[in-house]
Amino acid sequence: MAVIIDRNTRVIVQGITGSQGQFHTGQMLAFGTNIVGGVNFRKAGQEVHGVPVFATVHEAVEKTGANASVMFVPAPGVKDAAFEAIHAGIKVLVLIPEHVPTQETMEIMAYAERHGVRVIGPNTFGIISPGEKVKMGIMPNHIYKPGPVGIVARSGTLSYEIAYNLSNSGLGQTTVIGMGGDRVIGTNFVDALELFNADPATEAIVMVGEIGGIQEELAAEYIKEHVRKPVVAYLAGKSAPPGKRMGHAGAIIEGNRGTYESKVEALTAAGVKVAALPWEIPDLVRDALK
Amino acid sequence: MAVIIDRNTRVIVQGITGSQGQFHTGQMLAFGTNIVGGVNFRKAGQEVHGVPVFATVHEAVEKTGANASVMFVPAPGVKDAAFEAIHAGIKVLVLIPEHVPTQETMEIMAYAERHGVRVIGPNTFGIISPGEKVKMGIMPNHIYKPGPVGIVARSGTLSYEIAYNLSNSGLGQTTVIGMGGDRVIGTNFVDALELFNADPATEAIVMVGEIGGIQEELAAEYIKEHVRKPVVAYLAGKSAPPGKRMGHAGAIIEGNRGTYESKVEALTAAGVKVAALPWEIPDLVRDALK
Amino acid sequence: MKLYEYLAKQMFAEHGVPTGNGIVCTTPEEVEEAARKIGPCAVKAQVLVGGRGKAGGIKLADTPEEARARAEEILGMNLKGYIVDKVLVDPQIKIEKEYYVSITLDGMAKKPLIMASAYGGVEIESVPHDKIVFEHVDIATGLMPFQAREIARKIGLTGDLADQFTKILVGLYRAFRKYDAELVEINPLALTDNGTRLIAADGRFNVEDDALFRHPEFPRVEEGTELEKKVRAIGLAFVQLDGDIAVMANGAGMAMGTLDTLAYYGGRPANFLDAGGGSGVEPTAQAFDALLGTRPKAIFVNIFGGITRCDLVAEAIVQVKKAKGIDVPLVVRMVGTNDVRGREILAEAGIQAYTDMGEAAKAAVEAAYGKGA
Amino acid sequence: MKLYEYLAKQMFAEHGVPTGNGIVCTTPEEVEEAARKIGPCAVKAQVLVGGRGKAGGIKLADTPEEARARAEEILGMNLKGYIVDKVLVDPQIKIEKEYYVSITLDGMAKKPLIMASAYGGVEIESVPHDKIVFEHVDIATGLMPFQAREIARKIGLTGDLADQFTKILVGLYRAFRKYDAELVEINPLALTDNGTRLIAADGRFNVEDDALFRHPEFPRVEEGTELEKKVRAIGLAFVQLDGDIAVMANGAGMAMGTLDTLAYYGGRPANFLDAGGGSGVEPTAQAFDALLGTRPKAIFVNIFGGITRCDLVAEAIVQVKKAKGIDVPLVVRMVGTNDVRGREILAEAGIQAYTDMGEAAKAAVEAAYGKGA
Repeated sequence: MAVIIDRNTRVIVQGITGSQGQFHTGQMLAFGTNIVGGVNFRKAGQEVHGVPVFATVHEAVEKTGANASVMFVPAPGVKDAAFEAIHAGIKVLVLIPEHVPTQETMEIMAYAERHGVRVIGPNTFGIISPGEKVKMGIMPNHIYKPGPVGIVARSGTLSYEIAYNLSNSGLGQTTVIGMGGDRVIGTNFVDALELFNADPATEAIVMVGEIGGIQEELAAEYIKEHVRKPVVAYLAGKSAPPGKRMGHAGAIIEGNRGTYESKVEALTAAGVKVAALPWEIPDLVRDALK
Repeated sequence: MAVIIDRNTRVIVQGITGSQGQFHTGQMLAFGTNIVGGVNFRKAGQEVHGVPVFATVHEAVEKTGANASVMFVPAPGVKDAAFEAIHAGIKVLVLIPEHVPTQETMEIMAYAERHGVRVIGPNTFGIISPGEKVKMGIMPNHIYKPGPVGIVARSGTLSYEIAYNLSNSGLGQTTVIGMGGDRVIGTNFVDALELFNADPATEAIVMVGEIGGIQEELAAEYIKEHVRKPVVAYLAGKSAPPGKRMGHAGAIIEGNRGTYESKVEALTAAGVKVAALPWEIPDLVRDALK
Repeated sequence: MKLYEYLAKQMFAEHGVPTGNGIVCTTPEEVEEAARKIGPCAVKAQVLVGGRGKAGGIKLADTPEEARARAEEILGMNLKGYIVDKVLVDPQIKIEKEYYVSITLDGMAKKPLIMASAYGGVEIESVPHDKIVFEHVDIATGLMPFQAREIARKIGLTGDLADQFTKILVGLYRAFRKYDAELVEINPLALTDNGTRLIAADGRFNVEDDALFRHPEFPRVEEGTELEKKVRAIGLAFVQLDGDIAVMANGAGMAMGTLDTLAYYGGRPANFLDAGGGSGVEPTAQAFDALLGTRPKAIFVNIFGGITRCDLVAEAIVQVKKAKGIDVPLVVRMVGTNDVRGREILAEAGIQAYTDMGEAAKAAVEAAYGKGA
Repeated sequence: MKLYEYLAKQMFAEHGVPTGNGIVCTTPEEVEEAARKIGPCAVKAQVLVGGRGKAGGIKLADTPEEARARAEEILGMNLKGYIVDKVLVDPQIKIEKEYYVSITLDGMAKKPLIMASAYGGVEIESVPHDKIVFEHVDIATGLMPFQAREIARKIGLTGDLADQFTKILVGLYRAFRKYDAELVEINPLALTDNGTRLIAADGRFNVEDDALFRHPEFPRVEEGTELEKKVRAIGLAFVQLDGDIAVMANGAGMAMGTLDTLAYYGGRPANFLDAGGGSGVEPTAQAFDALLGTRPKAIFVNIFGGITRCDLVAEAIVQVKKAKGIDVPLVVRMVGTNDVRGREILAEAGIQAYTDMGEAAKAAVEAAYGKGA
C-alpha cells in the first residue's frame, strides 16, 4: 500500500527529451515506474529509453490513458506545461523544477484546485512508493525499501539521509513525499499527514522540516486534532541566523516567524518526538512503533 | 410553491439610488418582496423607500443576511458589481441591464459557476413568483396571479402579454422567469425546465421563445428525455428575414441556424404544442391540463 | 461593428500576427508610391461587403503605373451600394496552402470558441465539420500557448510552423479580448515563402457594439439603410423590411410577435421597431414621425405597458398628429400601465385604441388593404 | 531584488498611483535645478537600507541653494556600507494622516495578500493586528475595483478618497502582477492637500529573483558581502556566517542539517553553501576554491549523492588541490551515487573520506579546534 501513486499509476514525463528528463526517465523505469509516454512537441514520434514521445499532453493522454505527469521543463515553461497537464486531465502533477516564479506557482495551484488535481512541488525531489515500485522524481533508487514508515520532507538530500538511515535500520517506507522548498507548494505537511493517517499500511510518520514559514506549526495543530499514529520529526536550520535565506525560498526566519524553537515547541506539544540529529530518527521510530 | 425565489428570499438592490433602481424598488416592495438593503458606495447611510443603503455588497450581506441581488447599475459597471455580489456570497443574481459586453457576461458566468451562483439575465425583465409575493425585476405587478403554470421567456413584453392572457383565463403562475435577450445568459430554457419539472406546484410549462440560437432546440431535446409535464410554446420571429437582428442580440437567423421552422419542428417532435398566436396559449394550457 | 480589412490587419500586426504589411491609400498617387515600395501588388477596395473580388474590387498590378491605373478604376467605384474611398495595397504573395483560424463568442457554451482548419481560403460554413477543429477557451484563464499548440497539432502543423501558429493564435486571442471582439478571423492564413512562413492574407475583425464605448479609437462604421441609421440614432432597435404596414411595438419579442401576427392576417410589415422600455415622449415621437415619413399604407402601434407608460406613448402620437398631421390609417392597441389614460388622450385627439391584439392586427390589415384584402 | 525608492515610485506612477513626482539626481547641480522646479524639498539618499533618515540620508531644504548644499553632504556618503550615488528630490508635503497599503505573496494561502491600515507611517509589524485589514486576492480573477472599495470602506475612507484609494490599489496590483513582485508597499500613503488627496510618499517594490529574467529593464542590485556575490555568481546558494569551519554540502536541507550537526558538536560554521544537485566539476571546484580563500580553520564537505555524483565532487576537490594545494584541514563525508569511486579518487590524492555523517562532523570540529576542544 502507498499514498498518491501506486503500481497502477500511468506516468508521462513532460520534458522527457532534455538531459535531466532523459536521465531520470531511465532511473524511474529502472525502479519499475509505469512510464507510458513523454512529451515534447518538436520531438514527437521519437523514443526515449523505449518510451514514445508525444507532441502534447492531450495526445499522450488520448493515446496512453496517462493520469500522472512528472515535469522536467525549464522554469519559464512550467506554468504553460502545468496548465496543459491539468487541462488534459492529468490528476497527479509532480513539478521538479526550481526557480518557478511564485506568482505563476499560485496560478498553477488555483487552476489545479479548480480541477481537483494533486500537485507535488515545485522544487521537489518528487514522490516514491518503494513497495509499489513506482517513483516520480529524482531521488536515488537504492536508498528506499518497502516498509511501514511514511516520510514527508521539505528538502531532498536531508530526506535521503534519513530514508537511508531508516532503510539501513530495517525500517522501510510506504511512500516518501517531497513537498518542495518553495514558498508556495502543492501538497504540504497537513495534506501528507492526512493521507498517511488514512493509509492502513503506514504505521509511523516522519516529518523532515526546516526553518521558515508556519508549515510545521500548522502540522502540529493537525496532528493534535487528527493523527493517531506516531509522528517523529527532524528540523533543519537550528543554527541559522534570522533574515538569511538558507537556499530554499521558504527557509528564512522573518521577524520572529518561522524559528526553529517555535516549530519544536509546537510539534513537541502535539506529541511529536523531535530528533536533534538526523540519524536519531530510526531509533525514535522504532521506539514509537513498540 | 415556486422556483429560485420565494417569500424567504432576502433581496438587495445594487444601484438602488438611480432612477430605475428607486422606481423598481418601490414596485418590488409593493409586490411584497423582502428587500433588506440597497447598495451605493457614495450614498451609504441613506434610505430609499425606507430601505437602508449600504456602501458595498459585503456590508449589506454582513448586516442583513441578504442572499439575492437584483441589479440596476449601468452596463459598464455590471461586471464589477456582479463579481462583488458573487464574492460577497449572494446566491441568486438577477441582471436587469442590457448592453453588457458579451465577453464580460462570459466572465461573470464563469465566476458564478465556480461559486455555485444562479444568474438570471442579463437583459432580462427578471423573475417573479406571484404566490410567494416576491419579484426581482421590472415586470408590471398587476398581470400575474398565483397558479399552476411555470413560464420561461426570452422576451419581456411578449411574456407579459401571455401571462396577462393566462391570468385573465384563470391560469395563474408558480414562477415566471425572464431568460434575457442576450447571446450569453445565465439561466436558460433547459435550466428552467429542469426546475419546473421538479417543482410539485408547477403543472404545466409555457416557453416563450424566438428566432436565433439553438436554445429552443436544446430545450426540445431535454423535454423529450426528461419532462413529464405538458409544455406549450409560443415563438416569435416567424416572419423575420434571415441575417437581421431583431432587437435582441440573440434574435437573429444566421445561415440556416436559429430559424422558426427548425424550432417548431424540434419542439413539436418533443410533444410540445406550439401556438401560432400569443393568445392561443391559455387554451392550449387548459387542454394540456385536462 | 465591422472593421475595415486594413484596420483588422493593423490590429493583427499590433499583436504579433504577421500580415503582408500592406499600405492603405486614398489616391491613385499614393497607390503608385506604395506599389513602388511593395513591388507586384494587389489593390483592394476597403468596403465591408462580401465578394469584393468578383465585383471588381480587388485587382492585381505588377508595376507602380499599373497599380495607379487599377486604383483609378477602384477608388470612387460603387461596390454594392458603397462608394470606395480607400484601398489597401498588399504585396502579391505565392500561397502554398491556405489555413483558417477564427475566434468567436459561443453563446451556448458561454465561452470564446476557436475554429481552425487546414482547409482555409473558403467560407468556413462550406468546410465539412470533421475538417474543423473546435476548441473552447476558459475565459478566466485565457488562451495559453499549450492550447494553441494542441490546435496546431490537430490541423497538422509541426516544427517551426506550429510555433508560428501558436504565436499567431495567442496574439489573435489577446486582440480579441483587448478590443471586445465578437469575431476575429484570419482567412486565409497563408503558407508562403516556400512553405516556411504563415501570414494573415485576409482578415475580419468585428468589435461588439455594446463595447464600442471603450474603443473610441475605431472609426465608426454604421451599416444599414438611411432610415435605419436615422431611427437607430434615436437609440431604438429598428430594421427595415419590404412590406407596407409600419409597426411600432415595445419590446423586441413583442415587436416580433406583432409582425408575425400581422403576417398571420395577411399583412406585410414594413419594419421592426422596438420602441423600448421606458423611453420618453420625445424619442417615441421621433420614431413615430420617421415611420410616418416612409408613407406606409397603415401604421400599427402595439403597446403592452410594463415600464412603458401608455399615456406617454399616446402623448407622443398626439404630438406628431398636432405638429404635422397623420395622413395614413393608424391603428393603436394599448393595454397595461396607464392604459386607460393613454386611450383617453388618444380619443381626445380622435384616435380609437383597441385592447385586444388580434382584433387590432386585423383592423390594421384592413386599414392598409381594404376589407377582405 | 529590491528596487530603489525612485524606481518603485516610477512603477507606481506608471500604474496611476500618484507620487510626489520627485526627480532623481546624481550631482548637487542637478539637485539645485530640481529644487528650483519643485520648491521646498526633501533630498533622499537612494540606498537599500532601512533607517536612512536617522543615519542622515534624508534632509530637508527650503531653497535650491540649500538643496544643493544638502546634496553635497549626502552624495558620496557611506550609508551603512553603501556609497550614495543617487538622490531623489521630492517635494515637502504637509501630511494630514498616514495610511498603509501593501501586497505580498501569502505562501500558506497560495494567494496575493493585501494589507491596509489607517495607521500607517510606521513599520506594519508594529501595528496591532486588529487595526490591519487583510484581504486575499483570487489570482485567477485579479483585483477588481469592488474589492478595493471594500478595503477602502474597512479603513474608513469615504467619497472621493475611497475612489482615489480604489484607483491606487487596483494600479498597485497591476504593477505587482506585471513585474512579478514579491512585495509592493506604500507607506505612508499620505493624505495631503488639506485632506483631499492621497499620494504615495514612500514605497517599496521587491521583484522576485526567480522572475528577474523577464525584467531586464531593472538595474541589477545585488545584496550581500563580496564573497556572497562571488559564490552566488557561480549559481549556488551561499550565505556567509560568522564561524570558522567552511562547509560545503549538496541540497539546502542537507546544508542546514550539516551546519546544525557541526554546531551540535561545538563547531562554528563559516557559511551555508548548497553545492547544488547535479552541478558539474567546474562550479564545484570554483566554490571549493572560494571557501579555501576565506582561510577557515577547517573545511567540511558533506555529500549525500543523489543526482549529485560523488565522483565528480571528488574530482573537483582534487582539481583544486592539484592547482593550488589545500593548506587547511579538510574533512570529507561521501555516500550515495558513485561514492566508492569518489572515495577512491580522494584516496589517490591523499584525502580520506568518511561515510558516517556524525563521525565526519566530529572529525571536522576536532580538525579545526584540536582534540577535546
